[in-house]
Amino acid sequence: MVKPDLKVRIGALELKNPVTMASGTFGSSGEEYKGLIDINRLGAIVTKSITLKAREGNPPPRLVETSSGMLNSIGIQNDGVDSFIKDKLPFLEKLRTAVIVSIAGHCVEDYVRLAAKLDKVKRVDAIEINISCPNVRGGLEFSKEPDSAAGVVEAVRKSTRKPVITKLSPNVKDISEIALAAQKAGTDAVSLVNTFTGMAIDIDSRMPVLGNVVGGLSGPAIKPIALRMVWETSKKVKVPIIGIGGIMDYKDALEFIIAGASAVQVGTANFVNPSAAIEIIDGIEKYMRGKKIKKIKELTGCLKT
Amino acid sequence: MVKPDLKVRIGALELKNPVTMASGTFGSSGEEYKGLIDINRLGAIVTKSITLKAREGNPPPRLVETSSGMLNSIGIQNDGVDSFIKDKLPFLEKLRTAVIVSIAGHCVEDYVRLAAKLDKVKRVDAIEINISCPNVRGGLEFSKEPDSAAGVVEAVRKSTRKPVITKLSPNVKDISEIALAAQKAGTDAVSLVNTFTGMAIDIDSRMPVLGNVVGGLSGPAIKPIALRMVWETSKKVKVPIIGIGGIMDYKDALEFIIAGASAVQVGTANFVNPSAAIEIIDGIEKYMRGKKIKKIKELTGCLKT
Amino acid sequence: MKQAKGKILSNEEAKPGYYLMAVKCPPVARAAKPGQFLTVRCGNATEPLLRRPFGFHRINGDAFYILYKVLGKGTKALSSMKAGGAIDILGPLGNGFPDPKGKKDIVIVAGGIGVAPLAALAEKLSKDGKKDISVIIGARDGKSLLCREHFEGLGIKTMVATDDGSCGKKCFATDVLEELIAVRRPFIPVIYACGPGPMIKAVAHVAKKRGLEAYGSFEERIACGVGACLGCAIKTRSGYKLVCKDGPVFSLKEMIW
Amino acid sequence: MKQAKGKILSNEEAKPGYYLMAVKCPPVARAAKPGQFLTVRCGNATEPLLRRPFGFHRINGDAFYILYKVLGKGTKALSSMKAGGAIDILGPLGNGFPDPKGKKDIVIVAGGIGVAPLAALAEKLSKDGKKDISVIIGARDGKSLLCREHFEGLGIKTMVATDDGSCGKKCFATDVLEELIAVRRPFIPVIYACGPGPMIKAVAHVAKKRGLEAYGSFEERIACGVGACLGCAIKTRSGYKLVCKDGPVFSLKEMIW
Ligand SMILES: Cc1cc2nc3c(=O)[nH]c(=O)nc-3n(C[C@H](O)[C@H](O)[C@H](O)COP(=O)(O)OP(=O)(O)OC[C@H]3O[C@@H](n4cnc5c(N)ncnc54)[C@H](O)[C@@H]3O)c2cc1C
Ligand SMILES: Cc1cc2nc3c(=O)[nH]c(=O)nc-3n(C[C@H](O)[C@H](O)[C@H](O)COP(=O)(O)OP(=O)(O)OC[C@H]3O[C@@H](n4cnc5c(N)ncnc54)[C@H](O)[C@@H]3O)c2cc1C
Ligand SMILES: Cc1cc2nc3c(=O)[nH]c(=O)nc-3n(C[C@H](O)[C@H](O)[C@H](O)COP(=O)(O)O)c2cc1C
Ligand SMILES: Cc1cc2nc3c(=O)[nH]c(=O)nc-3n(C[C@H](O)[C@H](O)[C@H](O)COP(=O)(O)O)c2cc1C
Ligand code: FES
Ligand code: FES
Repeated sequence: MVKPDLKVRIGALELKNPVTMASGTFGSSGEEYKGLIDINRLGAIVTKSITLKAREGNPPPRLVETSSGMLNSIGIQNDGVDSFIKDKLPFLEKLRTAVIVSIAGHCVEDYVRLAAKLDKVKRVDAIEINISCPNVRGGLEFSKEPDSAAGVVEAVRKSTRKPVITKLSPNVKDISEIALAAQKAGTDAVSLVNTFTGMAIDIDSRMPVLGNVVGGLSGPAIKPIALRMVWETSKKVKVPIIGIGGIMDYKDALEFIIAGASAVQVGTANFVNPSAAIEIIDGIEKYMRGKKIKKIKELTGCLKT
Repeated sequence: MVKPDLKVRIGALELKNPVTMASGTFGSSGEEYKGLIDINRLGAIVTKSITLKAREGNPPPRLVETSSGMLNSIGIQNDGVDSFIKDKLPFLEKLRTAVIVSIAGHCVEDYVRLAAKLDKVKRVDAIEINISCPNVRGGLEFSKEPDSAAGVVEAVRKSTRKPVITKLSPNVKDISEIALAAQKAGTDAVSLVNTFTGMAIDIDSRMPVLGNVVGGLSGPAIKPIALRMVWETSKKVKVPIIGIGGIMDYKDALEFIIAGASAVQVGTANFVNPSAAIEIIDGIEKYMRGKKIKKIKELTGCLKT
Repeated sequence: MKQAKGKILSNEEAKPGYYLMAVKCPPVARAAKPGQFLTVRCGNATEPLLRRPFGFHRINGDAFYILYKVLGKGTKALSSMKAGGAIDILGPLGNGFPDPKGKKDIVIVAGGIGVAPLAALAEKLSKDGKKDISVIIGARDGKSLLCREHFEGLGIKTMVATDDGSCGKKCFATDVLEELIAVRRPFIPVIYACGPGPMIKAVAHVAKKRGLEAYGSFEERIACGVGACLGCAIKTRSGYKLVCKDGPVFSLKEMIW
Repeated sequence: MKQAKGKILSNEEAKPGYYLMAVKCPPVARAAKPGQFLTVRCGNATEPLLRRPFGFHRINGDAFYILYKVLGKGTKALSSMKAGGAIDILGPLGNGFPDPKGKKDIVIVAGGIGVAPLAALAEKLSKDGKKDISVIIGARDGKSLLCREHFEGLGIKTMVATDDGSCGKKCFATDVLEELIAVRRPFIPVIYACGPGPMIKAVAHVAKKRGLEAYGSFEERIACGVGACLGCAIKTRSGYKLVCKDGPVFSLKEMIW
């Protein structure tokens, strides 16, 4: 049988396969993983969210493990967009995979200026709007209401010709509503989900374990909820969906694709097993061969209910 | 040191300790666990949600295990309130623990009639309003908006003199908003959380694993989110909070209490280890002795942030 | 029904992919009947979370055996447990195989790992000397054929059917059943079956055609195991029944396919 | 830095609650320097989820040792792994202990399990014969005292302090340090420390008072281990640094208490 076709489209952007790295879990350029995996095999990488000015991030501890999951409260530590362009681009230039840059801000104006700056950078293939980070005041709020979400998307849409992906928060009543609003506002795709706001308490000190009190829950624990959200959203929107949440192996990835995702992002799994994403690509290809599926597109949204 | 005082108050109702059994996880009367544990040691039991008319429930499979959690789509299978009163009361009469009866309906009128019928039953110590079951159409919707939630609570409040506990859904943007509305509407306490709507897919058949497509996620996987919701709600409402979500041992229970819960409900843990609730009671008492805490009330909401 | 700590007496691979575990646990073993089941906790992490259900494969005195197929994480964890260790047991659960009453002739039809609980049944029935028992075992191939020696050791005539003919006849267990019933007349046996859905369905079909009394042991996902969660519902002519409480053994007449 | 399958050569309890594991893993062992660390996957379930970090306790050729304290689920799972089995290793990670350069005198201060990475350091430093090395080990009691024989085997003078005086002096390791510095003049050693926070803080205090060069190995919760998640931030005079990438060894002057 001929090699299965894993190519997928996210708006104008074509990825060699649907497996990409989730923002904040693969470094600010992926350079940290250089020696560990062949980054060029990935469909794309999404870089750590950047802001206009540098952010030092939240006080430690920033991590705590929970049952089949983890809480993080990094707080979008980053050196700001200008240093990103200066320091990270040289490495990104060398990669032969799509580069999606994640941006975060406190107000619409922040997003606009970030998008405008990145619009001029050739190596940036697409922009992911992080309006859903539970670890910074402001950020999360945008994705809580259809209007505020649409506001950011519309403004960013106007300030760049690059494909725009809107990343949604699961901490809402109906995520498909927000996705629909983002679509109306002109996003080329939606990615879901970001982390669930959670917390952990040390019963001896009677204090929160995280320096920031609350953090974002990620990992296998959230997969069933994230998968349901992708499925619900896929019934409402036409734009491509990038599925995220607890994807650890090719089976998890396929569940998201069958539920309606065109591509997936691998996050926490990178910490557990740096080779996870590569193994997922191989696993999907093997599955397609076994089932004689020629194009991955045939699988997207093929769930029989 | 004298025996620590574990007594807690839920409105007019006093419980001998804060450890209670969650609706749907301890049978429709607890009789199934008769031979296994000493039910009379529990603070209370919450019976399986009952409806006006019998419901046969959802098609199988109704269960699937997920990472540190499980999905269920029982669909409130029950024989209806009249059979409940006829068949289950004899056993409940014999118990020396508080009996909280959970009710579910499709419209406000259902809840009103259920509450009115139960109001006449002496053995019923309190009523828990389940407006948050993801497995029946209608049910979940009430807890999605402050107004609809308040509507049910108000109506039930008018139809019974028994303590009323409102059980909230976590599938919302801001659960403390709903809790506040329920408080305004006259609920004596709020219990949170019910299950998170989730799903699982069989990648070979490309069909949902559950007969009902989606189900409710419970177990340790959801604990960090449930704990955060209890903490957020405790900052907003004055009525007692009953913490629920992935409580497997006394440490988990104490995290909820420190976050602001006056009592807790043990659900999925009953399946994993039928003795869990009893071990939790013993564990809390041991912790209090070790820390020289006289009254459990001192612990509720003592989180230092 | 009790939750008790059992002591693992042995835990060895019986056939590739199949393990036999002996557990000493008086309160459970003493009360167990063939066809009933137990649940075990496969480790004490939250993963795997739920207890796993297994039939009583052999029951003797203070101890019992389970025969299990290594499928996923739970059975994998179970297979790595060492003799001498402790294990958390809940049981006996559900109802056993109903007594054949006066009936003299018994046919036991086992498919794959479905043979596990039927071994205990055969052992019990063969004790009262008056029964005429035939066992039909179906398996993928000779390598995965289970318990033949056990039945023959009980002096029970045992017929084998394998998918690839590598052992016994190359056909389905139910083909052997049809034949057996066809040749022996008058022959009005009680049939007990456990195995894959399609096999039990075929047995039900044969039983219906011949008007024979037949029982099968069924599976559903189990959470509580005691009838409390209503999670193991299975469709029957009289509505949903619970595999863990009303079953796992049901009269085949009752079932809907 | 590589992710590689290692082979467990041995895994035994060194002292009650402490295990010593030898792993053959050429790509990691060959590149490892004292003070660096590795992460291991404690099983392949999703629980425990994250890899667990451990320092290189001894490095020789294709193999290395880790010495670990059984604390929670990860180390518990690790302690049950058998020799001959495979284990998923990621390393070497972080930076090792900086070279003392020209300095001749070395003092190593270890508290509890903190002795683990310092053993590798002592072994390396003692190889170049020109160093004068003193080791101070602090422990709860004699039973939980680790590695004394190891250091003495290297011909290093080893002083012991225990909380209960059941072995060596009844005081803190840092009291021994103060004394040592007080009696030996002129004495301008480089100090390397690893242990509980309060101990390292006390070492930093002594070093500051005497104007001595001192390094400590620090801990934070680790997720990626490679500097990608920014989860292991620790406060220093020059802002947040990453324990996994900038550390785990830091100059004590740099730290904020
Ligand atoms: C009443 C009853 C008696 C059984 N007796 C035996 C026996 O004697 N020997 C034997 O080998 N097997 C028996 N089984 C099946 C056995 O319980 C499953 O194979 C086992 O639970 C699989 O667990 P796992 O973690 O290895 O597989 P998983 O990875 O959890 O799942 C593999 C498959 O096993 C099934 N399964 C998983 N969890 C459960 C559960 N809690 N309840 C039921 N099925 C489940 C599902 O179909 C799942 O797809 C019995 C099942 C039931 C309901
Ligand atoms: C750079 C570094 C080197 C280390 N070297 C050693 C060593 O040589 N020998 C040794 O015994 N221990 C060492 N540790 C500590 C060791 O990693 C923890 O004791 C271990 O991870 C506990 O895991 P657990 O599952 O048994 O405990 P858990 O039940 O997970 O947690 C128990 C406690 O261990 C700590 N811990 C848990 N997970 C992590 C993690 N991912 N990273 C850091 N701390 C964690 C937390 O404080 C937690 O409260 C080192 C830690 C770091 C950061
Ligand atoms: C340590 C950490 C840092 C993260 N940082 C970001 C971030 O900067 N921007 C963002 O959009 N998402 C961030 N995320 C969320 C992930 O991109 C992803 O949405 C989430 O972890 C769920 O996927 P997973 O379960 O596969 O990890 C972060 C997640 C983790 C664990
Ligand atoms: C099998 C099952 C059935 C349930 N049925 C009900 C129900 O009838 N009414 C209700 O209010 N909650 C029901 N729940 C939700 C639980 O009461 C509880 O809110 C939820 O499981 C979270 O707690 P846990 O993580 O401790 O299980 C059910 C949960 C499970 C697992
Ligand atoms: S498994 Fe809970 S009712 Fe059968
Ligand atoms: S653990 Fe990820 S940056 Fe250090």
